[in-house]
Parts: sequence; structure tokens; C-alpha cells
Amino acid sequence: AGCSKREAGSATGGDGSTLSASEIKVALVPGGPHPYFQPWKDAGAEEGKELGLSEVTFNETAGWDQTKQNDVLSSLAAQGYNAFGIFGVSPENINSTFTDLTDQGFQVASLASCPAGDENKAAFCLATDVEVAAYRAAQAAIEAMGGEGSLVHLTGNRVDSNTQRRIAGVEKAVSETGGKVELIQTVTDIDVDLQSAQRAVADLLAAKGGDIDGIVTTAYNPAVAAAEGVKEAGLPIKVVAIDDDPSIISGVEEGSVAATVTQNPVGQAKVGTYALSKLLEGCTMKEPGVAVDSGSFVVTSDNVATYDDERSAKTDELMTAFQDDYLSC
Amino acid sequence: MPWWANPRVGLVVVIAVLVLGFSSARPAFLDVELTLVPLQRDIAVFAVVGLAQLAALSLGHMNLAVGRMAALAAFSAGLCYDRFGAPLVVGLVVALVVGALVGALAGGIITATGVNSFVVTLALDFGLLGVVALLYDRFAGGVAFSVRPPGLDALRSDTFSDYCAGSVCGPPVPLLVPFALVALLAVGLFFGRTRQGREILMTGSSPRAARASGIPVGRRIVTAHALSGLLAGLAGFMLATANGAFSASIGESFLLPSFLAPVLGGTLLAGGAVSAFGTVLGATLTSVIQKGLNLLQFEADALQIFIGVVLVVALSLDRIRQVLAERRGVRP
Amino acid sequence: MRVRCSQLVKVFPGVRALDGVDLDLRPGTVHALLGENGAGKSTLIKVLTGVHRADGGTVTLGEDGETRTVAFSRPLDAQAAGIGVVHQERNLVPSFSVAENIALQALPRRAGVVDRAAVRDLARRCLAQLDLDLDVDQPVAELSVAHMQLVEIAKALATDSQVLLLDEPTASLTADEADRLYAVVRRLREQGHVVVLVTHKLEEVFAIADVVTVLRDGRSVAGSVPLATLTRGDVVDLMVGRAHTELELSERSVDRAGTPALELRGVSTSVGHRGIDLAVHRGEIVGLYGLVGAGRSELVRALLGLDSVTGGEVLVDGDAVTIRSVGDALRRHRIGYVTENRKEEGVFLTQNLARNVAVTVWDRLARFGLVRDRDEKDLLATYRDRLGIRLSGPDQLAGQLSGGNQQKISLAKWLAADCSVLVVDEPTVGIDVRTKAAFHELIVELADQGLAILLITSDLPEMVTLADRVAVMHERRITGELLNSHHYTSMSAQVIRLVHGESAVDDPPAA
Amino acid sequence: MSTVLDEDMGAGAGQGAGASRRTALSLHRTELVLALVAVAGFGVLAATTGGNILQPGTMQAVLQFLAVPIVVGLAQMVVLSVGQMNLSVGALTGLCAMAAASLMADSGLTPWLALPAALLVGALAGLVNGTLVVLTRINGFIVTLATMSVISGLRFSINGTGTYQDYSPGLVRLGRADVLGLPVVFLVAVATAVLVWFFFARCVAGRMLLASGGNPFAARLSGISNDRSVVLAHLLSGLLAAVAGVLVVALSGSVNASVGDDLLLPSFAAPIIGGVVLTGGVVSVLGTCLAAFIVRLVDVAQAQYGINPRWVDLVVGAVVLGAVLVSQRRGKGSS
Ligand SMILES: Nc1ncnc2c1ncn2[C@@H]1O[C@H](COP(=O)(O)OP(=O)(O)OP(=O)(O)O)[C@@H](O)[C@H]1O
Ligand SMILES: Nc1ncnc2c1ncn2[C@@H]1O[C@H](COP(=O)(O)OP(=O)(O)OP(=O)(O)O)[C@@H](O)[C@H]1O
Ligand SMILES: [Mg+2]
Ligand SMILES: [Mg+2]
Repeated sequence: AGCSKREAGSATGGDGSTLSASEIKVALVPGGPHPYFQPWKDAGAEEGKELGLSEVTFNETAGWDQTKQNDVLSSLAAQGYNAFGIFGVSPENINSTFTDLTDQGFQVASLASCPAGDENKAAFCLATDVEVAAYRAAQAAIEAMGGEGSLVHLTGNRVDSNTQRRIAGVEKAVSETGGKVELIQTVTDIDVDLQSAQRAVADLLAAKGGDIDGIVTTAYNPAVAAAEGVKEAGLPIKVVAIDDDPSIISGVEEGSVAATVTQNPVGQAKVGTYALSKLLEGCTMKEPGVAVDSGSFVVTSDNVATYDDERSAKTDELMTAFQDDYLSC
Repeated sequence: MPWWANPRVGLVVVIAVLVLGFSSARPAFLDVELTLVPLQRDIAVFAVVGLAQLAALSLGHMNLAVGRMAALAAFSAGLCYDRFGAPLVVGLVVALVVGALVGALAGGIITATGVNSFVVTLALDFGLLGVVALLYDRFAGGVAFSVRPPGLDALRSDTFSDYCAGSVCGPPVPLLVPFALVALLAVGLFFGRTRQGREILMTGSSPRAARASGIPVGRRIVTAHALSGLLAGLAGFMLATANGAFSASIGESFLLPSFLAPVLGGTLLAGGAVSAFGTVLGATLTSVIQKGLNLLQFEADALQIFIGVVLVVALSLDRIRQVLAERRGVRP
Repeated sequence: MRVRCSQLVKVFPGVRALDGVDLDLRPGTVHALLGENGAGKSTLIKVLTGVHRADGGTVTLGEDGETRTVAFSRPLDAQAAGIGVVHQERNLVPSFSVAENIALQALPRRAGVVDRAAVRDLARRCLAQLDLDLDVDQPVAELSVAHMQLVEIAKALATDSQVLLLDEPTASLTADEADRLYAVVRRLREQGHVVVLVTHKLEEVFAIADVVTVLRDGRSVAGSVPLATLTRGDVVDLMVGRAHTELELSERSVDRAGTPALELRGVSTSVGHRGIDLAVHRGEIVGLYGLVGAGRSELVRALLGLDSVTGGEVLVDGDAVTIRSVGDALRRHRIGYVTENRKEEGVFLTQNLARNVAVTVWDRLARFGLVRDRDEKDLLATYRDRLGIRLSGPDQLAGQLSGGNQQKISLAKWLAADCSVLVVDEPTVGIDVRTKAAFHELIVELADQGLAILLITSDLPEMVTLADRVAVMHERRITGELLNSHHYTSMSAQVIRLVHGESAVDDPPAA
Repeated sequence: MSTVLDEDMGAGAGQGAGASRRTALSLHRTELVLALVAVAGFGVLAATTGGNILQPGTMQAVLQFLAVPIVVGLAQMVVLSVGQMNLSVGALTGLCAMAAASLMADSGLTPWLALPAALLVGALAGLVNGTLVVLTRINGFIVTLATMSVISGLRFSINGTGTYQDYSPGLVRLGRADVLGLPVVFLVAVATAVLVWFFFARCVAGRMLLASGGNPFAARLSGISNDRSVVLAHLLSGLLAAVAGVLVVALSGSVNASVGDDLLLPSFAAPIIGGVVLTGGVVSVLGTCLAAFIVRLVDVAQAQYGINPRWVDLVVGAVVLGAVLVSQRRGKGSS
């Protein structure tokens, strides 16, 4: 009765008002501590310095809990950060978080993973397409297996849409072989703890080590565990890992890992920071919510020394693409 | 009993000191939109989670499946919205009913078999994990529902200050907070005033004496667990609302906070004594610590270290009050 | 060793449990410590053994020449000073064996490892003093209450103390076991030890004690008086604080013509009772007597749904019923049950007194589904006055009451329930003389009001005083039923015969 | 009162009543039933996998990864014995593993120094837990939850998100070696279990812990310091968690800060399924080990049958409940 809803206002920056570089504070917020995100810290800081931004911070305290991540984000906002590059802990919820922030006038980018579904409420999404990355990893594994045999997929938290996409990617690659490769098992939920991953790998190898020709892993701890377990057991299984943590790269170098699919965290942080700052300076996205692939690279012993150049090239390419195609200033 | 001997007062003081400390170190702590509103939302959710555990603790039992009960309840609400286009409140009611039914199932198994509640709810937790995954797979084609009923977004992000009668607007309190308040009052009244609630507490403090005093122990166990499930369902609904989607990951991080809030608030693990209000204070204390330390922007490792240290130090301060009370010969 | 206490004070929140107590324990005496429930006897013993720290007063040890003042801060100190104790409540570790419980205070050890042979040896020696042949490797949780009590006494003997404090050691013992205990006590006295005996059984006091101290409201009203100078009446008067008149119950007449309020016909139970016939009429007090372990408690527990009735018929007011639980009995059939096991079943130790008393009547107290604290408190106040419960307030926890007062709470809750049949199992264990009399009066009054009462007690005088009829149980069978002549000598003779499974008929009651 | 009444006293002795009697007896029954379930489960697995599980390689994998659950279960059991809980066992296992790996990889210490140092870290952390509980009288649940947070932070601060590898090939070789087909780490776990059993069954200190847990007041009256029992229990729990950490380091060849994150619930599940009560006073080393073994069998079954991951948890839930149900039903039926 006589009660009406007030129109939402905005808090800081944005909304037509523009900021100068020295007023821009960017926060890069991964879902939790993970080796994958470590390059963000330096790449973001470097880009910030280059652009003369007031501050670029890296905050990994979200602890893989969406509620905590939301907390961290609002705390950062309260501290005066006005642009956020976020890896959402739970892709199915993250659009709400984005909306909250953009409604208050902050600029938000979805980095390293896009929200689940077709919608993206962030200004843009700059990420590896996890399904494509998993698909490529599976392809690499199939290739290493010689195009036929039995494949096993090891991955993380099952009730996470990224995992679902990874499973779909692997399944797609397998189905493309027309039955020559069989996906005999998908093991999930072994990324919590390195020991669980090692145990799962040991059990798997004990149960069907002889029947397995390839293992594709799409999560960190299983990748480390699989590389080690296979080497230890001395089985002729081809392991395809994920990312380029030193332990995995050394595996590729010495041959215990057939290949690894690396992504482009440096590019995500660098280009993400750049684009966010431009948005605060008054640019707009030509196509809000656009999803941009940050690239994924199959690394084998052949290109282990050079894949990083390939990756830098991709980053530069992304940078120009944002300047020319995605942003309108 | 002097007012300061009440254990709840100690918590209030500790919280006040922390708020003072944090807000003087980081004035942003008092930012309404960015700190206080989200903080209230967190407290509301975790207070309800704590109350859900409190219902089981009242018996001296545990409910290790709180999180998964919440997930199942949130699934049912999501299903109603997605498949049947149900209005917001219908989903809420369904979530509560499903939660209560699963809780009653846990209680029923415990009474029927006499197996320790820890084991039963642990097993149930595993079982529900599988069920929830299968259900989302079957009905949501993945791990979340995307449909949102009208009103959900308002419930999620609005505060009463967004609603005005003329020029008078409400306080900056999120719309979710009243849910927790209702739960608090209901639980407080239930354990403090109703026959059923009191009988549950008596059962908690001595099942044998309860049986010999004519209390239908089995039925009370089922009731308490059903209440636990119902509140878990409410928490699941609230978290899904707060986070914006009905997804399988709801409740994953409920387990430890669910114990922390009531135990901090003075509820005994052994059963027989509960404090609903204390649970809210416990949830407030943990949320305030988390929020304050977030604002201080520690690195991930330092943050965890400080959370632990602040918790112990804060509670030790409260101990001094307790020791004083004991020295004065006040019974707690 | 002589122990003297002067002006001991101990304050609990809301109560001065000891308020200037003097006590003089001389070697070679048995010292009775008497007083009503809540007078402070147990507290005094706890202060003397380092469980509680005194808030005032002194304790000195030793003979005139060389005395020292002590303040024990933990039980170990008292033990080291040569004071052994058996507390009123059982304090054994349930999962430990008899032997280990007895030896726990100073476990024989070799290099940190328990010397199990020595433990068993020690235990056997202590048990032998009590003429007790128990399997020392049995966990105490498997023992009967009486045996637990004896183990506890053996434990106190294990440390070979100069001073032995016994707090109601015979509360759950039969006379035979009590006699064995008192043989030990006499031996200790001859060896020059001091034994302090707390009990409510005055016969025992007059049989064994030399000196008596009477406490009232935390004060000593008679300090170390030679017992020879006192009569039983004097002692009671001292405890009560006024002239106490022995209870004279008037002759009662019971109408057994109508349907019994409670009747068992050929009942058998899962624990082994067969063909039990028993009837209790309105206004009648039926006593059920038997040796410890005869199966009386088990019968009523089965009757109330705590165990199961497997055959025969249970009739309430003439209708055959099945009682599934105590709640069922209470709400559907208005049968109440006061358990013999007050610590585990009778009271909720960690709950406050108001709730303890109101637990059976919440549905009656509730208004619009809500129970008000005030109603509970009123209820408690009623029974506090009626039973003379000593409490510091309605918020006191039941566990903080003295043993006898806990028993009264356990009783009060069933009196409050307003039942028409009351089953009362060993109601006066640990209750003082005055309350016992008041309780007897109360039971008779309830019966006069039309309640049917089934009374189980191992206290034969109590049985003879109260019951209208006595049924005797032996090995889970009723061996006979007697009309009570209220004449102790003849009744006891008949009952004893039945107790041993013989028939009572050939010995007509001597009126 | 007449004394004639009591001639045949003790006629019914030995049939004493009381519910606590059941707990004492049912412990043995629980152990027995768990043993039966374990053997039956193993038998079914062996039969249905065509003997694959009996292959030396498989057996070795089964037993190698049984070591840590056993020791962590014991670490929890030790605190349960005095009626306390230790929520920090998992994090502490991880911390000790990281500390050992760091000392070897970063500081170049030999395993002979690094491993004892890690054990010391665990014992110290346990000592801190116990001391805090006793000094502050804050609920042990809360104290260890707080220290869990602190320990997780420390664990993470050693090497961030990085993984240690190749810290000591010799140690890892030893950790993966076997004696007569039994993995060394498993033997260490069994030896630890035997020591823990001996401690509780025979040592004065162990008996005192149980007395404090079973009846604190009675323990106090017998001159036992309950505070000391609590501190000792936490200290031993920390030490055992450190042993688990050392086993992890020796077995896995790579460790990072995630180690231990998945141990909290299993640490409770093993002793509680094994018949240990949360209120203290009763322990069962055998039950704990058997329960850990049964839980391990479920893992193995999952790998052997390639169960659809979506059904695994349902199966685990049913198996856990079923095993306990059988043991308790038996207990009721025969008493
Ligand atoms: N721990 C406690 N906290 C509070 N009050 C207590 C405590 N222990 C005893 N009291 C109170 O002290 C008084 C004396 O109790 P005490 O146990 O010494 O009586 P008692 O003479 O042994 O009685 P009884 O014959 O019933 O055993 C009682 O009023 C009791 O309620
Ligand atoms: N002092 C005891 N010695 C041996 N057995 C006992 C003793 N007390 C109880 N029992 C056991 O308890 C069972 C029957 O006890 P119950 O309590 O029903 O008998 P009761 O006649 O009520 O005796 P009580 O006077 O002990 O209450 C028997 O199986 C008996 O073995
Ligand atoms: Mg007493
Ligand atoms: Mg009896």
C-alpha cells in the first residue's frame, strides 16, 4: 500500500562517468589457490604498471567457495577496486555475482572460464573454452595412442558445469574415432587432494592397467598423479596432462607425459587488465558479453621449448583484437 | 545472575570489539552497500545452517548431511520453477517439505536401527551426493537450473531500503534476513516453550531417563531430525537465492560452519542444551571475522592463519568473563 | 591419625552447604555422620578428600604434639595423607575391569607398563577382605549395582588408609553384604583406624558406631557425641531440629470387590517371568517383595513397555491393554512409574529442577501449545513444600542436588503426573528419616484418595508399615500373597519363608 | 532387618542388567562383524574380478593406500578416547608432509633429519591443541577448528600452490618397496597400530587416558589429571597425524598443499564405524583398522568395476550403513 520500489542507483565510476588511469584499481580474483592462476599475479601487475593504473591486485582467498568469493569481491569493491577479472568458483551462479557488481557500476570480466549457459553478464569473457581444451587433450591422447585403444578420463568435481563440459569434450573426441577408441572410464572428484588422486590412479592401474592405452586428465592433481603413477608402474600408457606446472613440463620433457594442454593465463591477465581499464576509461564493448577464446596449446616433447612463444603471439593477437574489434572507444 | 554472566553477552562484546577494531583499521567495514548488506546476507544463511545443525545437536546427535539435504531441497525448488513454472513461494514450501522428509528419513533410520547418527547421516550424505548429481543430470541436463521465477532476483539483491512508502524507505536490510529471523524465532520458541521441543532436549540430556519419564523418544528423534532437514532446506533455498542459481553445488561448504555457529553460541555437542540466539551470534562472529580479514587483504595463507588466531583470541577473551563469573559464584 | 575440622565452610551458588562444621575424628573409633537430606554430609566428605576446596575453616591432621593444617586441592593429596573414601555416587570407569578399577589410584607398574598380575593380586586381596568372590577381569559395567558398590569399597581399602570415609555405603546393599562390610569396619577400628559412616539407616548406626556427629543445615548440632549417651529418638530429634514423632498410620480398609485398577493374569515376559497373577485395586497398596534380583523391577519394567510382555493379559480397569511405552502408560492408562535407578533414569542430571518435575505434565501445562516457565516453577514449589526438597532455586540443575533430594525429584515428577495407578520401585533409598515418614504418609494419603499403588521395596519394615497386601516374588515367580497384619515379627517370618520359595500357609499369622 | 533374607545372594550374578554392559560386549561383536564384512567383501571382490585383486600389484596398491587412512583414523581415535575431537588431523597430515618435503627439497636435509623434524612438528601442533583446550577451556571442537585453519595456512605458506617432486628418490623407493609382498608403508601403519594398541591396553598412560574418557570424575577421584590426559591425547594425535604425513611423503613422490584436504571425514569414519564412541572411554584399534580397510575396499571396487561415478556415492552410502547395521543388529539379536 503506497509502497514502491526505488530505482537502483550506482556506486562508483562507470555509468557514463569516466576514470583516468590513475584512478583505476583492478582486482584479479581466481576461485582459489591453484597453480594455474599463479601467472596472473605478475602479468596483471606488469600490465597495470605499463598502463599507469593505480593498482592491480591478485586475491586467491576465495577458497573454492562461491559465497566466500562473493565476500572477497564485495570487500575489494569496498576497498575502492573498480574493475574485476574473475574466475567464478561456480560457473552456474557467477552471472548473479557479475550482475551485482555491474549494477553498482563496476566493470567485470570473466577470466579463464565463462559462465554456464549461453548468457554472460560480464563485459566479456576471456577464457579457454574448457570443452575445446578437453577435446584437444583427448585428441592428443588418441593420437599418442596411435588412434585406437582404451582411454580413461580423470577429472575434478563432478557437480560443476566446467567438469561437465570437459567430460563432453572428451566424449566428443572419442566418438569422432568411430569406435576405434573406447572411453572405458571417467573418474571424477579426485582433484580435492593429491593423495586421493594418487590413490585413484593406483587403483585404476591395478584394476585395468593392462587394458588402458591412454589417460587424459583435465584437472591438476589427477594430472600430477597420473604422470607419476604411470611412470612408476612402468606401463606403456600415454598420459595427457593439463597446464604447464613445472612438474608437468618436466614430465613432458623426460617423456613420462605424452602431451599437455596448456592454456593462456598470462594472456588472460594481461589482456583482461587492459580491456577492463579501457572500459573504465570510457570505452564500451561492441558486443557486451562476448566470449573470446584465449587459446589452448598442445605441448609435446617436440614443442616444449617453444610453445611459450606461440602463446605470447596469441596474447599479442588478442590484444590487437580487443583494440580493433571488441572495444569501441 | 548478573547480566554479564550470560554467555551470550560475552559473544556480543567480542563481536562489538571486533567490529570496532575492523572498522577503525578499514573504514570500508562500515560501507552499507558493499560490506554490511552482504555481511547480513551471509549471517542470515549461516545462522539458518547453524540452526539446522542445532536441531540435531539438541539430541546430542549430528547431521553430517546438512549440506546435501540443502542441495536436494534446492533441487526440488529449482525443479518446481523449471518444470512447472511455480511461483516463488511454492518452491520455498517444496524445499522445506523435501528437507523435512529427508531429515525425517535420517531420524527414522536412526531410531529403527539404533545406529549412531554420525554414521547414518554420513552414509546418507554419500547417498544424497549421488542422488543429487543424478537428479540434476536427469532433470537439469547438467548441474544447475537456469530458470528463475519472478521475484527471485529481488529477493536476492534487494534490501528494504529499496522499498519506500512515500519518502520513508526501509532499513538497509536484505530481504533474506527476515527468513533467518523467522527461523530463529521459531526454533527458539520450539525448544524454549513447546512440549515437543522440551522433550527433545530432555531426550538429548538422557535418553534413558526420557524413556522412563514417558517421552516418546523415537518420535522425538524423528521430529528433531526432520526439523534439522527442514532448516537445511531453508538454508539451501536461501543460499540458492543469494547465489542466484539452483545448482548441485549448494551446501557443499555447509558442514563445518554448521557446527561452528551453534557450538560457539553455547549449544552443547553432548545434547540437552541449545541456544538459538547464540547460534546467530556464532554465525555473526565468524562472518565478521571473515569479512574483516578480507578487508585487510591478507594473502591466502595469512588469511587462514589469522582466522584461526582471531577466533581463539576472541574466545579466550570471553573466557575471562566466564572465569570472573565463576569466581563470583554465578552458575552459568 | 586424628583428624580435626573446625568451622568448615563451603558455599555453592545459592547455598551454604557447610556453614561452620566441627568434627573430631579419633583413631580407633567408628564415627557416624548423620543428618537429613541436604544437610551437608556428602559435601563435608568431599571437602575432607580434596574434591571440593573449603571456603573457610581448617582441617588439621595428627595427634596433639605434632599437628599440621592441610588444605587438599585434589583427591590425590587426601589419598597421600592417608584418607580413603567411598563416595555416595558410584564412581567407577565402566569399561575397565573390576581389578583395574580397584587398583586405579596407584596402578602397579613396571617401566610405565601396567603390571597386570599385580593389579589382579591387589584386587583379589581387597575383595577377599569383603568375602567377595568376583571375577576380577569382568568389566564393572556388567556388575549389579550392589556389586559395584562393593567394588568401590574394595577400592577404598586398596590404599590402606588411616581414615576411611564411607558415604551411604549400604544404600544398595542387602543386610548380608552390609554385615560383611561392617565386619571389615570393626577390624579397621581394632587396628586403630578411624571410620566415618554416613547413613540413613539408624539401626546400623546403633549397631556399629561409637561416636556421632549430627549436621543440620550445614552446621554441626551435635559434635562428636558418644553414641552411648543418646537414644534413637534423641538422634532423630537432633537431625530434624524438633521433637520427631514416629508415624502412626491408622487402620485402612480396602474395598476389593470392584474391578482392579491394574491386573495381571498369567503374564509372562521376555526376561523370563511366567504365569504372574497380580491385582491392585483402587485405594490399595500392594507390596511386591523379594530378594535383590528376584525380578520385581524387571516385571514392572516389562509391564510398562521398557521390556516386553510376551504372554497373558494385562488389564487396566478391567480392559485388556497393551502398553508399549511409559508414555503410553502415562497418557492412555494413567499409570506412573518411579524407577529404582535414579541417576540414570529417575532424573535428568543436566537439566534444571523445574523441567525435571514438569516433564510428565507438559501437555497439561501447555496453553496454546506453549509451556510457561512460571507454571513449571509453581509445580516445583508445590512439591518442594510437600516433599521438603532442599533446593536453591528452580534453575538449579538436578545433578547439583544431594542424593536424597534427587530421589525426591524423581518421585515428585510422578506425583505431579496425577496418575490413577502408581508403580513405585525402591522409593526411599537414601532418603532421611523425616522424609521417609512424610513419604509414607503421602503414599497412604494417595491410596486413600483412590490411587492404586504397587510398591516395590527391599526395606521390609517399610513394606510392613505401608502395604495392604504383600506379594512375594522368587526367581521371577510369585510364590505367595499375604494380607498384611502390620505386625512386623509375624509378617517378616511369613515373607521370608515365601522369599525362599516355601509356602507360608502352615504358619498362621500370629496376631 | 534380618540377615536370613540374603542367603542365596548372588544367585543371579553374572546376568546383571544395564545398558553399558552391552557397549563393552558389542565392541567385540562390532570387531567380529567388521572382520566378517571385510573378509566377505574381499572374497566377493576377488571372485567377481577373476582374482585380479589377488595379483601382487593390485594387493600392493590396496595396502599401500590403506596405510594413511589407518594412521589418520588412529590419530582421531586417540582424541576420541578422552571424549575430544581433533578437526585438524587432515590439515596437520598435510603440513607435516609439506614440512618434510620442504626440508628435503629446499633445505637439502636428508630424510633422517627431515622426517623426525616433521614428526616433531606434528607433536608440537598436537601439544598446542591440547594446551589451548586445557588453558582456555574452550570446546576442543572449536579450538581444533581454529588450529585447522592456522595449520592450513601454514601448509599453504610453505610452497604456495606448487608441488614438490624428486625430494628424495631413496625415501620414495623405500616407501614403495615391499617385504614379502607387503608394502613397507603398510607395515609401518600396522606397526603403529600395534603400538597404539599396546599403549591403550598395557601402558599406564594409556589406561589413564581411557579412565579420563570413560568417567572423568572417577578418574579425578583416583588421582588422575584429566587435563594431562587431554594434552597427552592431543599430542599423540598430532604425532600420529605426522606419521601419516611422513607416510604420504614416502609413498607418493610428490606432495603439495592439497594433501590432507580429504582426510577429515575418513578420520572420523574409521574409528566410529569401528565401534569407538564419541563420548570417550572406549577405543578399538582393530575396529578402526578394519573399518579403514572396508572403506578402502569400496574404493577398490569402484576402480575394479568401473562403477558409474554417479552411482558410486550411493553405493558407498549403502555399504557403510549396511556394514554398521549388520554389526549392530547382531549385537542386539544375541543379547
Ligand atoms: N555441586 C553442587 N552445586 C551446587 N549445590 C550443591 C552441589 N553439591 C551439593 N550442593 C548442595 O549442598 C547441599 C548439601 O548437599 P550434600 O550432598 O552435602 O547433602 P547430604 O547431607 O549428603 O544429603 P543426602 O543425605 O541427600 O545425601 C544441598 O543443598 C545441595 O543441593
Ligand atoms: N545384587 C544383585 N546381584 C546379582 N544380580 C542382580 C543383583 N541386582 C540385580 N541383579 C540382576 O537383576 C535381575 C533382576 O533384577 P531386578 O532389579 O528386576 O530384581 P529386583 O527384584 O527388583 O531386585 P532389586 O532389589 O535389585 O531391584 C536379575 O537378572 C539379577 O541377575
Ligand atoms: Mg549425600
Ligand atoms: Mg529392583
